[in-house]
Amino acid sequence: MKKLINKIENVITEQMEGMAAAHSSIKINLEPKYIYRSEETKKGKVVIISGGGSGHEPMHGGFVGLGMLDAACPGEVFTSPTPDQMFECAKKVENGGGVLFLVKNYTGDVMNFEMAAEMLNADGIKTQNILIDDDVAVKDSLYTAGRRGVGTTVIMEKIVGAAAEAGYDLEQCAALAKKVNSRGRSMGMALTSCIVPAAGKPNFDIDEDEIEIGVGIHGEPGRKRIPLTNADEITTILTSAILDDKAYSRPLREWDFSTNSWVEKELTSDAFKAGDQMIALVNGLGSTPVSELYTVYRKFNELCEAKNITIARNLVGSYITALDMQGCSITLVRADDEMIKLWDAPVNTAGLKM
Amino acid sequence: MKKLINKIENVITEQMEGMAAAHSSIKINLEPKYIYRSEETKKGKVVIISGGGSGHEPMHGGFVGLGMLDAACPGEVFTSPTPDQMFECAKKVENGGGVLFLVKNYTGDVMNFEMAAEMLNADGIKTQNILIDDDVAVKDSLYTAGRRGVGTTVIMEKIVGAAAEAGYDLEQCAALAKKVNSRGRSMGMALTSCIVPAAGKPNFDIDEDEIEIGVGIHGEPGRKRIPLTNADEITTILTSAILDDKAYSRPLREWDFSTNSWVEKELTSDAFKAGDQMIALVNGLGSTPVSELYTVYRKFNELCEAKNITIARNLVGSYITALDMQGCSITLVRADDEMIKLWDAPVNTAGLKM
Amino acid sequence: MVTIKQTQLIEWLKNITLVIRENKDILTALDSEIGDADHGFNMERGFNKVSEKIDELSRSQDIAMLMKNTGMTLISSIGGASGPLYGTFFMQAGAVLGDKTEITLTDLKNSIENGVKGVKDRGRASVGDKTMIDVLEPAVQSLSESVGENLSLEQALSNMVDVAKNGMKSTIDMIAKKGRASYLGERSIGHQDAGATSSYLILKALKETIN
Amino acid sequence: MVTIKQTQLIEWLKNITLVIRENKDILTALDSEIGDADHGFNMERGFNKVSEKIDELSRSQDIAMLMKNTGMTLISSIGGASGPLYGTFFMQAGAVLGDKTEITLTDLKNSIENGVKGVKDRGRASVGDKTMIDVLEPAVQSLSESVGENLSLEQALSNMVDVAKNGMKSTIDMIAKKGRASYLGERSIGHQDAGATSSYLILKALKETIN
Ligand SMILES: Nc1ncnc2c1ncn2[C@@H]1O[C@H](COP(=O)(O)OP(=O)(O)O)[C@@H](O)[C@H]1O
Ligand SMILES: Nc1ncnc2c1ncn2[C@@H]1O[C@H](COP(=O)(O)OP(=O)(O)O)[C@@H](O)[C@H]1O
Ligand SMILES: [Mg+2]
Ligand SMILES: [Mg+2]
Ligand SMILES: [Mg+2]
Ligand SMILES: [Mg+2]
Repeated sequence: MKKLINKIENVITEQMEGMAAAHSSIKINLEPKYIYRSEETKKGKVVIISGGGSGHEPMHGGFVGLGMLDAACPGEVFTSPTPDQMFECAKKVENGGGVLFLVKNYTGDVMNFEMAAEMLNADGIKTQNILIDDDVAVKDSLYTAGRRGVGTTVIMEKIVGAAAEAGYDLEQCAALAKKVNSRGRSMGMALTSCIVPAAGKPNFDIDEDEIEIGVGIHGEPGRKRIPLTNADEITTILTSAILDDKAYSRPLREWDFSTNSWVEKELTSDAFKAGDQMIALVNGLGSTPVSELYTVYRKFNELCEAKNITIARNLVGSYITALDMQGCSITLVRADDEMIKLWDAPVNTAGLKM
Repeated sequence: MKKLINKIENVITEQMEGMAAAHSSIKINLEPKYIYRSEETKKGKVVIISGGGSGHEPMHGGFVGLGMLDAACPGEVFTSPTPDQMFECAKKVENGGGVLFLVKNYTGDVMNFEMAAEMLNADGIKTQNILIDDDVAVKDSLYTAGRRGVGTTVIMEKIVGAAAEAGYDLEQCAALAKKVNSRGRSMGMALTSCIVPAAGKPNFDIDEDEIEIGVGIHGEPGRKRIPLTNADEITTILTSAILDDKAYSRPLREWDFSTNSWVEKELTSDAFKAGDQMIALVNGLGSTPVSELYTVYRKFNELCEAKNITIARNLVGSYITALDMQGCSITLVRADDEMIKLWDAPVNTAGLKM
Repeated sequence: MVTIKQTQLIEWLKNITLVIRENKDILTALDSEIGDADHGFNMERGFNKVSEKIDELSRSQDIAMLMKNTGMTLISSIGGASGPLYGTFFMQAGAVLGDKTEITLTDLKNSIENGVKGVKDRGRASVGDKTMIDVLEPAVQSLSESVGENLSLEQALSNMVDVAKNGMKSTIDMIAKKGRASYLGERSIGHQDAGATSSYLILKALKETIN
Repeated sequence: MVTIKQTQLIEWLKNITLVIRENKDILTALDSEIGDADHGFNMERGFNKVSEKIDELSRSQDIAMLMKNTGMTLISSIGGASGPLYGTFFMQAGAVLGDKTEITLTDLKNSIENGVKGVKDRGRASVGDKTMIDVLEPAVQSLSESVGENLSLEQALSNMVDVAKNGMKSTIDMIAKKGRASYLGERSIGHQDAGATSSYLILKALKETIN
């Protein structure tokens, strides 16, 4: 394993310290670990907090700052943070407007964030959880833990962050976040495995002439292994998986403030269709040069145009990664005018500026 | 070789097409190849053009836009572009204020850009060339082709781009660029080799327990090979090489408009010392996750502070790369108030926004 | 022996730590095949914390508090899926013990039963989903039967561990329906579940501490 | 044979293309050891362009124009260090030939001498720097001697290629002082220079076309 790290047990702490040293706009807390904005926000502002396992940088810590997140809780590598991390973090930054947790749909993240929300609501701090489950590689939620949360997370953090900055209240922020989730779809592939520092070796073995299609962001193998092929074919596989995905319904849990308990609400994602306008992300998984992502973007854009789907806004770069995995993912979020306007609002974070 | 590419001979073209599709702020020309700003600039503005071999993305094409470059000429992978590329490109974007070529000091780049400058000056378009030679891994210019141009290039493009935007004339821009070069120092290391697409295999073999110290950005081996060590030690080696580098003088060619010929001017870089304030770049070489760069930044910042050297501004990310090489480089440019002010000026390019 | 004393349960916690450390690499390797290669580290981190705090935990006034404090320690130190699940297990296992400082086989069965119920409420997994439930649920079943048949504590624990082992092995042939492994669909077949394995180790440590 | 006809020089250019294609991988491999692994591709790209344009080049009114057009084609298609250097070589090699359509040994010597002077002016390298100059300069030297000794064109070319080959081999033991290989310092010892190798191939193609 070749990495720019020191002792394995200090990896996350030292990365956080480096971030804080580099960016005066953020501060860090180490016991428990969280990253938060240096400047206080307006009284009554909803605070938007995300978090999850480390290894996906710049997400989430890199998205803390004006117009995006108020704080982020990094767990160990690929391991959800703990409820007390989220609890302490929320107590530190909450500002009278309540707390919105943006949670990627993984068993661990969901459970830990639910516990945190329970603790905060019990403590009198209004807290809602919004799940992101946008990965079309996972086919259904009956026979799986449901779709994983991947690229839509970045777009949600930007849009909902801008909304909170603009004065949306907790309910409005939550409704907006659900809307973004219901309109987002992603699909990823890997050329290589990543190496978890503590493990010291690749999560899976893969030959020079094979690739994994339908991977997530935790170094897990994907839905299937196929022979290595060129960028255009890979892009076509990913794009088709997204554009051909049918309407998708699933129950998602949210906090019911009237009964003080979790309730399941059905959420439906309509299929994409001609005429849709999109916010798109062509994302590198950590070790993919940006030049290769542009090769992907070229074909992706062509395929969308051919279906009369317009990419109104885009990001091309490594925003939600899996350590040093080589590969890419594509995300499309169907946008309306409100979302576009919030997308265009100023954002100034370590990992995303506009 | 695993890369998101199609036919080898189309790699650069398709990346350019992807960039143009993703960013309405730039346009591309394919015969010959160059990337330029979509919006016309103010009459009389000096145009800042850079270029070099491809494989260093986002540099240079990603830095075309408001507050930075007016155009960039990409060559084949790791191969300087040709004089007629620069000539056509300059003819397309020049706007009455003359042309400044920012040229990394490699034999090929220097010769090709010199030819282009000769052609343009002969054609009545005032053109000056500024070299960047900041890599302290190369010890002297008597026994070598001189120091290579690496990380200082990014900082120069930002600062001189801002100056041109602010109305500096050609002579002022050239003087400023020389100042930036004389104040810049870099040092890099590699964990792995990169793979040039056309070659299809790593440039050099390196074991799992070895690293290269003093590499450039073309997949060439470095000054020496040492056993793999941790991030803090690597950072210390790189930082010390920069901070301990003595004053350095060398003759650099520039165009003499009175005699219409090249002249050699001696340029001296003073050693860095306590009390200096810096613009710093901690740069990934293409396949290094940003999280690891923060681990490097942490130690680097600590070492600078210990020597009473202040990092006033910084960039942490992959800005000047060597395809899919794993590794990093560090750049320090001693800044004065003028440089800081220009650094803080707005910039809006695909690869750098502030 | 007809009861388990609080001090023996403290020994159990210490033994879990040891057995997790010993099997850390195996747990991680299992998780790397169909998960994200962290289960060994997660469990070790949690139980290292438990053993760091063992003096403090030992001062718990009764078994209920001991279990609850252990659960909270796990929740605040593990993260991931196993943190809330094992944390809930211990918290809920304690919740039915009142202020007891030693427990009978029936108490133990009630305790573990309630712990497993907590895990199922949190994780909503059933037997056959290829998770720790495939070990925990049959274990509870076995304890119930032992209570019904009036078996000795020793025999009950021994039966429980046999059943747990079978449960663990049974996960090999399953398609995962919960947790990360579920993303792999059919590709999850042929691999033993990591969490089922750690659950087996925890139950086995109980038997070995008591018997 | 006492003169070289323009058509023979056109044949030479075609033969260079062939020999470069054949040796592309060798040139790239040499450049990968102490450079950036592109010399083979660079040379191939340049001479592919020359061969694409060979009809147009063939219509050049005299050898000077043929050489100049070839040089410009190389400059605008190669890039890197070898583009301007070989481009300049051909342009300057043509510059001293007036409107000749066939040339003697003396003309050839003058032409190559001026070409090499151009390369040295551009690249400022000397013999011993581990570059193409270590082939080109001795080759000019050899041609001069052949002219002085009144040798036949055939003999002169043959001697020139022998000397060029030695020059190429001599680069193996040198420390590079110019080009990318110079960054490696002592580590450049033991590797043959890529540009010296392509220069040798170009001169050898001349001999083989004429003799
Ligand atoms: N919903 C669930 N219910 C019960 N057990 C589960 C559930 N999801 C996952 N698990 C168990 O958790 C184990 C994984 O734990 P761990 O690797 O520590 O967490 P993560 O999956 O977050 O990386 C799985 O092997 C499985 O036994
Ligand atoms: N200053 C110079 N003068 C003469 N020849 C040079 C000089 N610098 C480099 N060369 C030659 O150019 C060759 C490299 O060419 P090439 O690989 O095509 O370009 P680059 O070095 O730009 O990648 C070297 O092997 C060397 O022979
Ligand atoms: Mg995990
Ligand atoms: Mg080159
Ligand atoms: Mg796991
Ligand atoms: Mg080369």
